[in-house]
Amino acid sequence: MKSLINRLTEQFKVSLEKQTKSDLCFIRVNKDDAEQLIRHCRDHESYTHLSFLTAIDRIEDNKFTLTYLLHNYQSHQSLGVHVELDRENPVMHSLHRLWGQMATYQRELKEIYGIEFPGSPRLNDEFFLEGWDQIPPMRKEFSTVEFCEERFPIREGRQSTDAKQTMKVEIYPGRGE
Amino acid sequence: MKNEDNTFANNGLLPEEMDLFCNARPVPYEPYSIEVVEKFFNWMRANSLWIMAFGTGCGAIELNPLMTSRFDANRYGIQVRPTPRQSSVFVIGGYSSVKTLKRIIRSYEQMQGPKFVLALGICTINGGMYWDSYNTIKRLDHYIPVDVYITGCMPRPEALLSGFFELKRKIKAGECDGANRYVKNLDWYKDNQKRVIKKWDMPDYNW
Amino acid sequence: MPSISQQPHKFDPPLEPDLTSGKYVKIWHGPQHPGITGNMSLELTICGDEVAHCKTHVGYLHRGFEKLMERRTFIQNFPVVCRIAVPEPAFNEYLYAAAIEEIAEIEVPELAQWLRVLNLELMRLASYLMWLGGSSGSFGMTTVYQWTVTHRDYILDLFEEMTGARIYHMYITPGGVRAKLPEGFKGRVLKVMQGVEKLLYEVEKVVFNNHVFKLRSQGLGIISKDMIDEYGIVGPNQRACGFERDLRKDQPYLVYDQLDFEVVTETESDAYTRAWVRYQEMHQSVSMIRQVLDKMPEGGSFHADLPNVLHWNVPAGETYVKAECTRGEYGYYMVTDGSEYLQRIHIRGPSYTHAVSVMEKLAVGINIADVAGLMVSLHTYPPEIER
Amino acid sequence: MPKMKLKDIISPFYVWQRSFEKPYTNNKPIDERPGAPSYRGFHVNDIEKCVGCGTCETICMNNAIDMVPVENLTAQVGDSGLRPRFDYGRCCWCALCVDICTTSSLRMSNEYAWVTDNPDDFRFTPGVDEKPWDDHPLGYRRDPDYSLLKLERPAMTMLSAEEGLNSFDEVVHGFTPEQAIVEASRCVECNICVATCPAHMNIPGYIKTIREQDFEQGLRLLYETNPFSSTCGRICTHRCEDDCVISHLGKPLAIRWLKRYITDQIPAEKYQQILQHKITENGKKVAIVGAGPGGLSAAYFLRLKGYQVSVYESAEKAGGMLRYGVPTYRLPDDALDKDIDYILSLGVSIHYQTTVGKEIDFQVLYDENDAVFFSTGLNVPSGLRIKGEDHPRVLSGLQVLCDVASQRDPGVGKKVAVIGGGNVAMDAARVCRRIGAEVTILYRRRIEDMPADPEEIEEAQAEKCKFVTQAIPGLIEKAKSLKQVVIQWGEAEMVADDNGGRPRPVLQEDKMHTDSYDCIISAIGQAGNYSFLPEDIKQQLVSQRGKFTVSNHQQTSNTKVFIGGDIANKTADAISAIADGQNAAIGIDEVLSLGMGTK
Repeated sequence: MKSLINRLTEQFKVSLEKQTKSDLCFIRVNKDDAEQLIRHCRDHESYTHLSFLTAIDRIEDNKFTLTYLLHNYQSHQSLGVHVELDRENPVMHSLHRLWGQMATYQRELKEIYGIEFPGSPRLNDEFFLEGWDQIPPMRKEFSTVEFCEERFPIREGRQSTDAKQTMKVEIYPGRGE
Repeated sequence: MKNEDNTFANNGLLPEEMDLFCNARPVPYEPYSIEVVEKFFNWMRANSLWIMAFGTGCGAIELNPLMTSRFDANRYGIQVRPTPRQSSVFVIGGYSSVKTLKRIIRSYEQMQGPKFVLALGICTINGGMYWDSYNTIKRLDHYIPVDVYITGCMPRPEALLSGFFELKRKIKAGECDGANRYVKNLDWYKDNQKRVIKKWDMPDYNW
Repeated sequence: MPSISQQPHKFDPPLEPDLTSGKYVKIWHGPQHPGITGNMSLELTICGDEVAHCKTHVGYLHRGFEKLMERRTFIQNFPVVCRIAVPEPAFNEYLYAAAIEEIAEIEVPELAQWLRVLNLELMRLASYLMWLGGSSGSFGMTTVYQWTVTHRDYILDLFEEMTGARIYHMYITPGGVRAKLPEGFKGRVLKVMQGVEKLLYEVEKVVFNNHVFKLRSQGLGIISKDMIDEYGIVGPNQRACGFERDLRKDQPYLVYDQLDFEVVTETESDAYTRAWVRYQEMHQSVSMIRQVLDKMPEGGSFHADLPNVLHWNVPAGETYVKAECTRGEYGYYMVTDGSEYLQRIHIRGPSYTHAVSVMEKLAVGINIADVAGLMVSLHTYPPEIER
Repeated sequence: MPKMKLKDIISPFYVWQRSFEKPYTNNKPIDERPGAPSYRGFHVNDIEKCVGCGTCETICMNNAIDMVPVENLTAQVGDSGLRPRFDYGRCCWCALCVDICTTSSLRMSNEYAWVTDNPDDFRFTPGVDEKPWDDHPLGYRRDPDYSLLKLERPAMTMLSAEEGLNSFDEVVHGFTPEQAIVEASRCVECNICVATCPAHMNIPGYIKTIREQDFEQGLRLLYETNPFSSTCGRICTHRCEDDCVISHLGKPLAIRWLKRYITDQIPAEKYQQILQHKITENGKKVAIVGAGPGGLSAAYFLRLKGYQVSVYESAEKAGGMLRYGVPTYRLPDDALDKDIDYILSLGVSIHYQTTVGKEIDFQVLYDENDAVFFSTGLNVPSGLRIKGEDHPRVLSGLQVLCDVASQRDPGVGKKVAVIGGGNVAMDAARVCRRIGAEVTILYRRRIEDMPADPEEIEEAQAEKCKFVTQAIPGLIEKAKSLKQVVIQWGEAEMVADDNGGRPRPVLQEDKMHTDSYDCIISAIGQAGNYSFLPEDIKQQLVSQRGKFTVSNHQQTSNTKVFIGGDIANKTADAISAIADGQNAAIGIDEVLSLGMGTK
């Protein structure tokens, strides 16, 4: 994989992030170079298979990281391409003309993270959700528990007792602070 | 949601769709006045439980063994029908997402009476595994009436069969009034349904 | 970059037919439809009985696993993952465990690796039997469905004994497996395998030699060689197209490198061939299960030492692990940040592409009666699409 | 279109042969197939074994378990009295609760069918609410080779017995950072130990700070309840560890060493800055007699509440029994000084070498202060009550320890007999070993009956103290040399007690031995000295079996007088004295600031 990274660094502004195992490594590229790089990997480096596209919400850095995972069937190696997006205004170029399934992934990310891919087909169609009226659910600031408490009633009659408090009251009332 | 003459407003429909759906309210089922006849009807109902083929959740996977040769539910008068119009039992296979709940409600309302609901698995009772999921409902009885619950995750075909036997017992005893409960408390059910289904683009009651 | 020519790009969605022309009818195939695999739906626009346009709708089973897993500890996630793909939970369990083991650098004892392979191969066989039933059913042979589901049930009995549950085994835990094999288990596996082989022999006669089946499935839903990589098609669907790609062979995990098997390939790439590839792989699974029982070590530890799972901080890391499930490459992409919770997990199910973009493309032009058959021949599980 | 072949038409009929086979259908499907032997079905709980630790509740990702009070079951030390209640609208049969159950009381039956029309029925407390599957013998149990809990402690580095014998250096080295984290992560945070600890320290809380490497917060938590954390981290009798839920299946958490680990991470000079105790004077005065753990603990807590505190100590230094009774290889002076210095730095005034009753009168203290607390400890050795015990070569264990602690020569000679089986006896024996004597320990009962800490006994054995058990001293005589003494002792037989008490030793008259030693150290117990108390106050104090009877907050029937420590509690250890000091402070504060009596 070293030689691949070397070849890529010659042509593109990429940085190696980490190589987790011999057949998988992750590189980082800025969002304007991503399409060219990925196209290059697909057409000239035999990374012909797109395993998936997904996003990571790095709320502490105020960033979304997109991961394109490409696979080379000849060398059996995988290449993860990280692209960082601004969390406030996440927009990425649509790569739906590189792979047939890319549009679906982009549609999913639009729905669950709110990332825009201008030009991607059927981007604004509902995918998993229907009638969703909250912030995109996979964003870290969306609390699924709080949402459930507010929206979906649960069965009454559940109550748990705190052991520490019970023991304090029953075993050593008044002792200690 | 109601018009002045107590019919449904069907606000969720487009104007051109209005004519396609009935807006009358359903009426509860009145048992036959002669007790013996009603009992005979119940006996017949109990012995022809036709399940609607709608695998709403993971519970559907255990319906396959139940309906095939090993557990052979057909001998108890249980069989699967492809359409709501022919079915009398709706088996809710576990969790239902908001999107599926909408289809469940439509299918349930399309079923002809007498109709019964069998809730499978923990998710229908109190949310189960998905108690904190943003896309599944937690207690089914808020949205459609349930006649028999079967707990477990996943309930085995045998547990399902026990559920069907319990359902039969209840039907024969004339205790299965889920459908009537739905009709009588329709406004309450509709309120609950509309609280979670934000995209209500269907008739208020799907005849 | 907008293309200069007016010709739509091959990956752009086809134009929707004009419904007002009166030539087309739009019908919904599912979610409440006996011919659909699981809970999903196809929005078909048909002209006569030919499909002119197809849109897939998923999300009926969306539970937000990836979100739920971010707020559960590492051990609490292990019972959750098996629910992601209902008919085939074991692969989820394995991949989740494998991803953690890789990031936390946990060494899995040898016995556990063999038990995992046994579990996975039994799972593959059970899942294929289920598919075989569904497949024959959607081509009108519901009797075969009765047989295969019953035989699958015998495998579920084995699971029940081995793992304590029929469907959701929760057997493969991070670090190993949960229990040893019970006494006399191997004999019972062999007996079930015998039954399965006999069944497969009959299925060949009844299904694959059946003229009706041939008539309906040959030439149905042909996937061209180009489409394989363009659409990310994996598993038997790509092997039926002549690609010798199987993760068990190419990037062996667990102890697959110690098992003797050949990658099954065919070239026709239609519904019949895809079924035939799967059929052969069922034989292969039976043979592998026999090999595992043969070569498995008798004793030893079946579980690695974990830290206290209540306060388990898996070190920061990022990995993608994958395994060959019945439908192809199943993968878990895991990102951890050193805390007690996951930063992100993404589950890559093969059905994601098969049931959405591939289905939308292949359905166009076929007879509406064959839609169910096509769908089954792609072998899709909706719960793993929407998670 | 494929060409139709005859074979393709005929071959499906092949399966007709199956019509002669036995059908696959189960005739009575519900009864025919019980769950597999290890099937995970509904829960069964042995409520006798269960201690209500709630670990099952913690690990359940479905929030299916509530801990609820149960009829006929009350909380007691080591058992919260709560039992898990399962919500079968939540439980997914994953059995993580069974795998993590700290007592192995929880298991699953192989029953799986539960059908009802009332969804509120699906909640039950196994073992309490009767269910049809309660007696099912089969079902999932945790494999004995598989545990989610960590049952073993990391090995603690210690001085070897040989190295220990050559110095008074601390035997136990304390955890390394890695060991501490491993050990801290074994905690399941059940809070059961909090009730056991006399001072009710927030044990899971400070253990958590070790996992999170936040020692400053750890120190703050320790000082909420115990100003002697560095000391207790070394010599505490750690009764919390006896009730640690992990001890049901494995080794309890080394709570004591973890406490020590926190204090070891923070140098004394940082205490002030981390703890940031702000004192608002309230102008009231309290006198404290005795600067042992009880007295200083009271001083600390009173000082935090703004009282002006004066401590009167007869010895040269503060610390009491901790300094003069515990050898430095168990508790080095600097560890003790770290605690004491911090307490004194809060503005506690202390009067050394001031014996109440001699240098200053108790009545003066009583009159000049708003309240008096005393915890003077048990410092008068009990006699052997045998003939010849006043021989000059019969020394008291306390005296020997005190001499060694004050760096005086105790003059024990080369061959020593220690009589007794308590911690004082062990300490005296090990101290004598360190100054080069051969030591024989004579004890009336068996080793397992010894009241000393098991670790102390083990270490004494490792340091080659000779144990002679079931030995009853009979007579002490003069030896030929003035520097020697002769003891006659007899072997004893253990006789079961008819009343159900512990077996007692009975002397066998025919098996008598006579040995000669350079000295005999008597260490069979101590009593208190109350001569400093004025007669009228003494009259007001109630005592039972040599211990004062006090209220929950250490108050006596004289509302101004509070008593704590060994002379007031049954357990007579440092942590109890510290707890007494804390409670006395609460009691005094209640009386003085709120003007109310205490319970």
